[in-house]
Amino acid sequence: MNGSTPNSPESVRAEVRAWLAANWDPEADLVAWRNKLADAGWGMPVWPSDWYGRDLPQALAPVVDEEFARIDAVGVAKTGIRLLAGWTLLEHGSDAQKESYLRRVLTGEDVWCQLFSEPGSGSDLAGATTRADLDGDRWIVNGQKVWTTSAHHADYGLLLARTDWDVPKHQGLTYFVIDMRQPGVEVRPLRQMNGHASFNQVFFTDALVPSENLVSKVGNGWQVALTTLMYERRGISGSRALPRTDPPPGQIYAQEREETLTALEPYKWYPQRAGRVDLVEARAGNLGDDVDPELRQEVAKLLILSRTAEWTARRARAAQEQGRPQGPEGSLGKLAGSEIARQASRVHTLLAGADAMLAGADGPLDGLIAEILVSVPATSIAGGTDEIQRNIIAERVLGMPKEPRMDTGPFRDVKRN
Amino acid sequence: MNGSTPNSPESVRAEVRAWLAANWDPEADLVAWRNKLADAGWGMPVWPSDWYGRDLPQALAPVVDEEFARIDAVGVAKTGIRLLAGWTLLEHGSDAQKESYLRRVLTGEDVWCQLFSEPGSGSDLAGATTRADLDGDRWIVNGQKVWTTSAHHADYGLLLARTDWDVPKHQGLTYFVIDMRQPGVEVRPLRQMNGHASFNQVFFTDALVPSENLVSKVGNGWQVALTTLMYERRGISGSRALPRTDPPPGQIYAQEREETLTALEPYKWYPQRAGRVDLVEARAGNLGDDVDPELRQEVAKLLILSRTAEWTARRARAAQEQGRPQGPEGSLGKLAGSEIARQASRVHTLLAGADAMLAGADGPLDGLIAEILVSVPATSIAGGTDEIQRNIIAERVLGMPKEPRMDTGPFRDVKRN
Amino acid sequence: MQFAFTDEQEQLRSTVRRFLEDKSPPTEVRRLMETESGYDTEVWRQLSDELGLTAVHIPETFGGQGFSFAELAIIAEEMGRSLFCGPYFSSTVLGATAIMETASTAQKEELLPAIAAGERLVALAISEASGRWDADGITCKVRDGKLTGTKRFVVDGHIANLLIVVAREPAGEISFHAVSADSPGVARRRLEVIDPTRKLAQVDFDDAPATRLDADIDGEAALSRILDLAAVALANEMVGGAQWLLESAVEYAGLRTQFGRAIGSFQAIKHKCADLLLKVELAKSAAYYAADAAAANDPELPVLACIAKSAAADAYMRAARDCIQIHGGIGFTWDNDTHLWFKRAKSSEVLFGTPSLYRERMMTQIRDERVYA
Amino acid sequence: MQFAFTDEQEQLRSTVRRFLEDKSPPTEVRRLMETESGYDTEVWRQLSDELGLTAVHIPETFGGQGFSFAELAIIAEEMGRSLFCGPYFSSTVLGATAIMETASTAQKEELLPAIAAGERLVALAISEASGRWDADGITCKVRDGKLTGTKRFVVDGHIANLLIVVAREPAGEISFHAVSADSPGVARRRLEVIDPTRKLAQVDFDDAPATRLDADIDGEAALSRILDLAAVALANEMVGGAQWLLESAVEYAGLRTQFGRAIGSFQAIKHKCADLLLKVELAKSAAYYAADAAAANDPELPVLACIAKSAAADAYMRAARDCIQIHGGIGFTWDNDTHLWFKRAKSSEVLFGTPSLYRERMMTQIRDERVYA
Repeated sequence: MNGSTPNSPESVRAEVRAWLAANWDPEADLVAWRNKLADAGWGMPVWPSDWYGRDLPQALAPVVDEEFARIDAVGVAKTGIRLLAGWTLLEHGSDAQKESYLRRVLTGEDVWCQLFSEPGSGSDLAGATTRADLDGDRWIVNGQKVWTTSAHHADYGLLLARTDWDVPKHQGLTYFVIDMRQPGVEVRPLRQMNGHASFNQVFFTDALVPSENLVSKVGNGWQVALTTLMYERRGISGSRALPRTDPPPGQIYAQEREETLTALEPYKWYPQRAGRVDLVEARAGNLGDDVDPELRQEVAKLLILSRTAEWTARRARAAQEQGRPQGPEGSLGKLAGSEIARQASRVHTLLAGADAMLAGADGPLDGLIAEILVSVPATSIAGGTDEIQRNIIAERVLGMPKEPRMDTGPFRDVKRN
Repeated sequence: MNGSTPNSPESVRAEVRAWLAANWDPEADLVAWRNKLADAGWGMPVWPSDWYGRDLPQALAPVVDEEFARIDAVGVAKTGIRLLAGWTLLEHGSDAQKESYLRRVLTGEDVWCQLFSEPGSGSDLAGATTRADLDGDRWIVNGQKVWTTSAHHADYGLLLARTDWDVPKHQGLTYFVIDMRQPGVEVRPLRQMNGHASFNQVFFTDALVPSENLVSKVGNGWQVALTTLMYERRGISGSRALPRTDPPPGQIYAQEREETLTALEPYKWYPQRAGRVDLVEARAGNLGDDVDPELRQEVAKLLILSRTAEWTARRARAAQEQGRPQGPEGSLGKLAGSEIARQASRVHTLLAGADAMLAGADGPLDGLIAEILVSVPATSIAGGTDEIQRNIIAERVLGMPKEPRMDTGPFRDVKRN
Repeated sequence: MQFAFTDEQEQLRSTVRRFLEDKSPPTEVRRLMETESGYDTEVWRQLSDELGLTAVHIPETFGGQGFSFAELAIIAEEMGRSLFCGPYFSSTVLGATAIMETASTAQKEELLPAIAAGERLVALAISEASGRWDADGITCKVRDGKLTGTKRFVVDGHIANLLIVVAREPAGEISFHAVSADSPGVARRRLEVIDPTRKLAQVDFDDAPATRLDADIDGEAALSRILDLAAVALANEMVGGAQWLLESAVEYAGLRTQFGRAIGSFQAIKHKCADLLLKVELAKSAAYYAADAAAANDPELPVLACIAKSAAADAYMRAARDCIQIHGGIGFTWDNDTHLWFKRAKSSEVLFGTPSLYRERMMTQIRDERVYA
Repeated sequence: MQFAFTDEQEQLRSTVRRFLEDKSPPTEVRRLMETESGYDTEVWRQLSDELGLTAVHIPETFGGQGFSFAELAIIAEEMGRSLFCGPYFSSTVLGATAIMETASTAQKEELLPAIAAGERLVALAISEASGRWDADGITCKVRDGKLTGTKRFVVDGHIANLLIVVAREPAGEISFHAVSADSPGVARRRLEVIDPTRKLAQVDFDDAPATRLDADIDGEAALSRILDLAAVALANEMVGGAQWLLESAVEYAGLRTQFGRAIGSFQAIKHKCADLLLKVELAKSAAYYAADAAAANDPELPVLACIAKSAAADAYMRAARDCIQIHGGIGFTWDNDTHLWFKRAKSSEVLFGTPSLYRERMMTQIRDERVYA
């Protein structure tokens, strides 16, 4: 039946509704249910019908989502970066790799992590120096990765490593799936200035990758990584999904909630990092003239920033939905987010006054304000610094000329840390 | 007697005082008096005794200034860029050039202009493309200069022109004194957005420079220009000197006043360009809560900027006077001035409210506020853009690494407008 | 709320842009800004007769086209982009809107058709010597159909045929009046302005005959709503101008070479443009959203108008400043076009109130909402 | 007014810097910030006994060295630079200064020598639950030598031997009191803070025995002057920290390579550092000038204190933000030292009042000057 249905919104809706009516069971086991979703293709309906999907066009995906949401049906696993792994392998992996990994990506049985950033290559991801050297039918990996989320409980990693030092840097990288549960892989938590440890450092000492785990081909790693990054920018990564509040009764909801809570544990501070404009919104109607003289203006500036950024994001989505070419609005969200976080931090400071010195149980909102104040600096760095974003916006959106490059020769000769 | 006196402050003071007592006459003719100053060396006492000076060390110059000021004695001509010409020729000119020009620089009989900037080379002065080609014993000049002050009544110009296109750009420039009163030189006023025309464009069409007017040697023009620019940065250029208010009676004061007024005519808007913080100071004690809600904070920010910039300049001078190495404070004045001008513009706008739309006789302060609002954008550009200042501060004061250069090859091959 | 323009709206935009690119290039702006009237009557005729732009948001029953405020905002944006010199903002945006908000049906029937046809020019007179735009600033007095007082900052007041004047009744309430510009007791004087592409006048009324616009409305509430609508239209005009400046800066940065490189390849310039794009896009979102709210009679309009006006004013001034800075010395010359937009930006920044006043007003309204909601 | 430090002052600075580089490197700061007391008693002894820093601005008649507030400010700047952990700011700067401003000669003779010797630690208790620092915020009551109320934000209040407490007399005026920390009726609790290198305490007084400091002064004026002096010392401390951050950012930008270049060669980084240098230098000028005014008993001190505190707070926060940003991800880690200074910057920004409150205060004082001058 896959692929044979005429794809109208109505027919898709009828079909998924009928299937859910026949199959959905809130008391099902989570993994068993997701295996069922994978078999039927309703978990990732836009994936190919050969690989757990239904070849559905992207435009019809919302219909399926709506039907799931309507009856609170649970979907495939979305936390962490597992769906980035799924999409990347779908596009670049061998059939054997798809066979090995995709199903358990969807069921959530395997945890994945992304091994791109290094201490010496942050903004400049393609400058990675973790090396993979071929030794018979396996690769031997040495080096260090950083900013790795979930590495401490990951089963597999998406590894970008250098396999050729004599070609320009983008050409000498290769992409692998690495088994994280082996002696050559050591994971250490990395503590941040706000006290949380959401990330890890990963050290490779003669870690092994069998040849069949090479994704795409030798030297093509940067192209594969770009696919992963593109899906990451599209927000496929589920690290910010929130656990359901008030889940309905049923075993599957309990299991899902536990999964989400575990996955989100390190990210509890992410909303604080963004500045928690909601807390300001809640007090905005209530600020008299007895407060800090700059406060009303600064609150107004924050609300204006935050609302106009939201409307700008909606303009981008609306244009996309209408099939119009995406305007510049889409690329601007991250930069706007940095400004919002900074301005929110400023406002929270003015609002708290002397209390801004206090943290934990003594601090305003039980330490939440303090956590905001020491977390916002991450917003303009994580996921690409503001400086990199401005380069991207200027060059790709405004079409401005690129800077002269100093790293186009053989990587061996490029100046690096 | 020149050079033979032991240089103590007391002896210098006694000497200049005695000389002035014997020679100063408020009814003297201005040029005659200045010729007397040149002969005695008291007009530029730090110049060599061979050339109208007295070999006085710089540290003792204030003593002479004080004695002149004490009795309101008139000094040598300082308006315009003539003293930049004087210093530059003193350091790099031939004896014949010094003989020809220096005396009339001091008497003010000749007007000079500086011909460095071009439409295609603003921030990048060394990228000049005005050409000088040797033809027997004379040079033929073709090209265009811009931002030339006083060109419309100048007798001579300090010209930077390209004489070699096959060497790197800094090496192919030569420095000339050019006679501005010749058919090949056309001067056109350049009107600014504020309506004033303080600058000129100068067009050269087969203009002629005799060989003896070459300063230093062929290809050494950039070095000579750096001398001129160094003195310009030190504030030797007198374009901002104000005419005496309430000059004492005496023919010489009347003559001097006329000279100053003529020289300053195009620069009447320069104080407005800087933001006129004085106008805000005068109202700062008088701003109640009935005004624009942001105004008091913005005024405070302006006054803080302006006062701390003034103190910073004084710190730099004090360090210099103590013979300590100059700290970073000295290089920061221009950048601070841009911020002050911008903030002042903001404050004037808030203060004026709807009246900020009005100009001329209808505008606040008889149009002065409007002139400020449309003049401040020049502050962050003229004399080196903020961007260039930040490069200089970062590289020379903070010692940060330079950008890779794209213009080091033969000038012929350098990309340019 | 709509977050995308309809195909019809996009088409309207294209039509207006083509017309203005043809009729209002910078050379024409420079020519007209030096004239006394400030506009070209033939272009005005085409704009009214052929394109029907003067009729756009006036209901069909009163000779208009019956489109919404959203279409008006699109036209304002395009006029801001091209710095169009003509009485569109004064007569169509301010004048017609004020009449639509305050006149009786009979009065609308009498006044609007000629305005919709572009034959009658109206100017709206609110602010006085105090420079305030709110009801508390109104001191002009009206009694027995006679109006006395002085209005300032009247956009195109020197060429309008009809003046809509906000005045205070003997009992203290605010009311709106139609005064023919050639009435006895009306004296008009063009003011010297910073932005010669938008003329302002002072109008003195000395017992001038005035007809009260007599829709059954609260005068203060009507003034407030008219100012909200004016702010929204101006915000859309401003983002059009800001966009022109951004494009101009980016284009110049790509062409201008210094140190052997296009200056747009230097991060100092590149990042300034990226930041500016962000500011302009956020301001556009605010302007569009507010225009849609105006069209939909959304009760949130007062807050949205404040957001739109302050965001647009800040973005426009930033764009003007950055565009001059990126042009360097050339950007400060009279012959370069940047200063025309700079002066419009500066003038628009304070028209109807400074950005900080609008932010303060926004905060007051948020409070009122909470208190009374 | 002096615009350059004397040779003696430069020598003092070198001595203090060398001492702190040796005794208070980041490793020590990290160790001490995790301790309950927050300081190293042996280093404190050396600082007091060998360098005499605890005595610097206390008059010789009271066991001090008799230097001026300018020297105190130099020490504060150096301590800010190294993020020195110890009760210097609380006891020497705040405590001793408060006693010098409010105690009788006999009381000074009794209290100051041990403070000058570093043997007695004093803490100054002003602010309460409201977080205000002015006289209007004082609600602690004193009657018949008994003090009741709660003080918050008491710097090092958990380790001080003596508390100087600002309280309100039955008749309503403000007065200063010495309360021994181990008196009955005194309960102290260390507060959880954002900046672990500067500990704060809450102190509850329940009929605690208090000795009024009885110099013949106006309590409110004294509080105002003490807060001015505190703000000036803190401003100097802050510019020391800002300078450290600037140097750290510049150094890292020169070492860190990305895209085949030191990141400091990119204009985005380079210009950020140049702007930061400007901000820090302006703030230094304000801090130095104000310290000199404090030393000289200049009547302009209240205005200068406002300028110094707000300029230093803004520069410090900017430096902290920029230093993290230039370090990138590494700058957000616990192991990188930047956050230690960031947290001090954030805490100092609001201690005694936010920058905007200080700017407002400055404007009020400028007005007062005009009105009464």
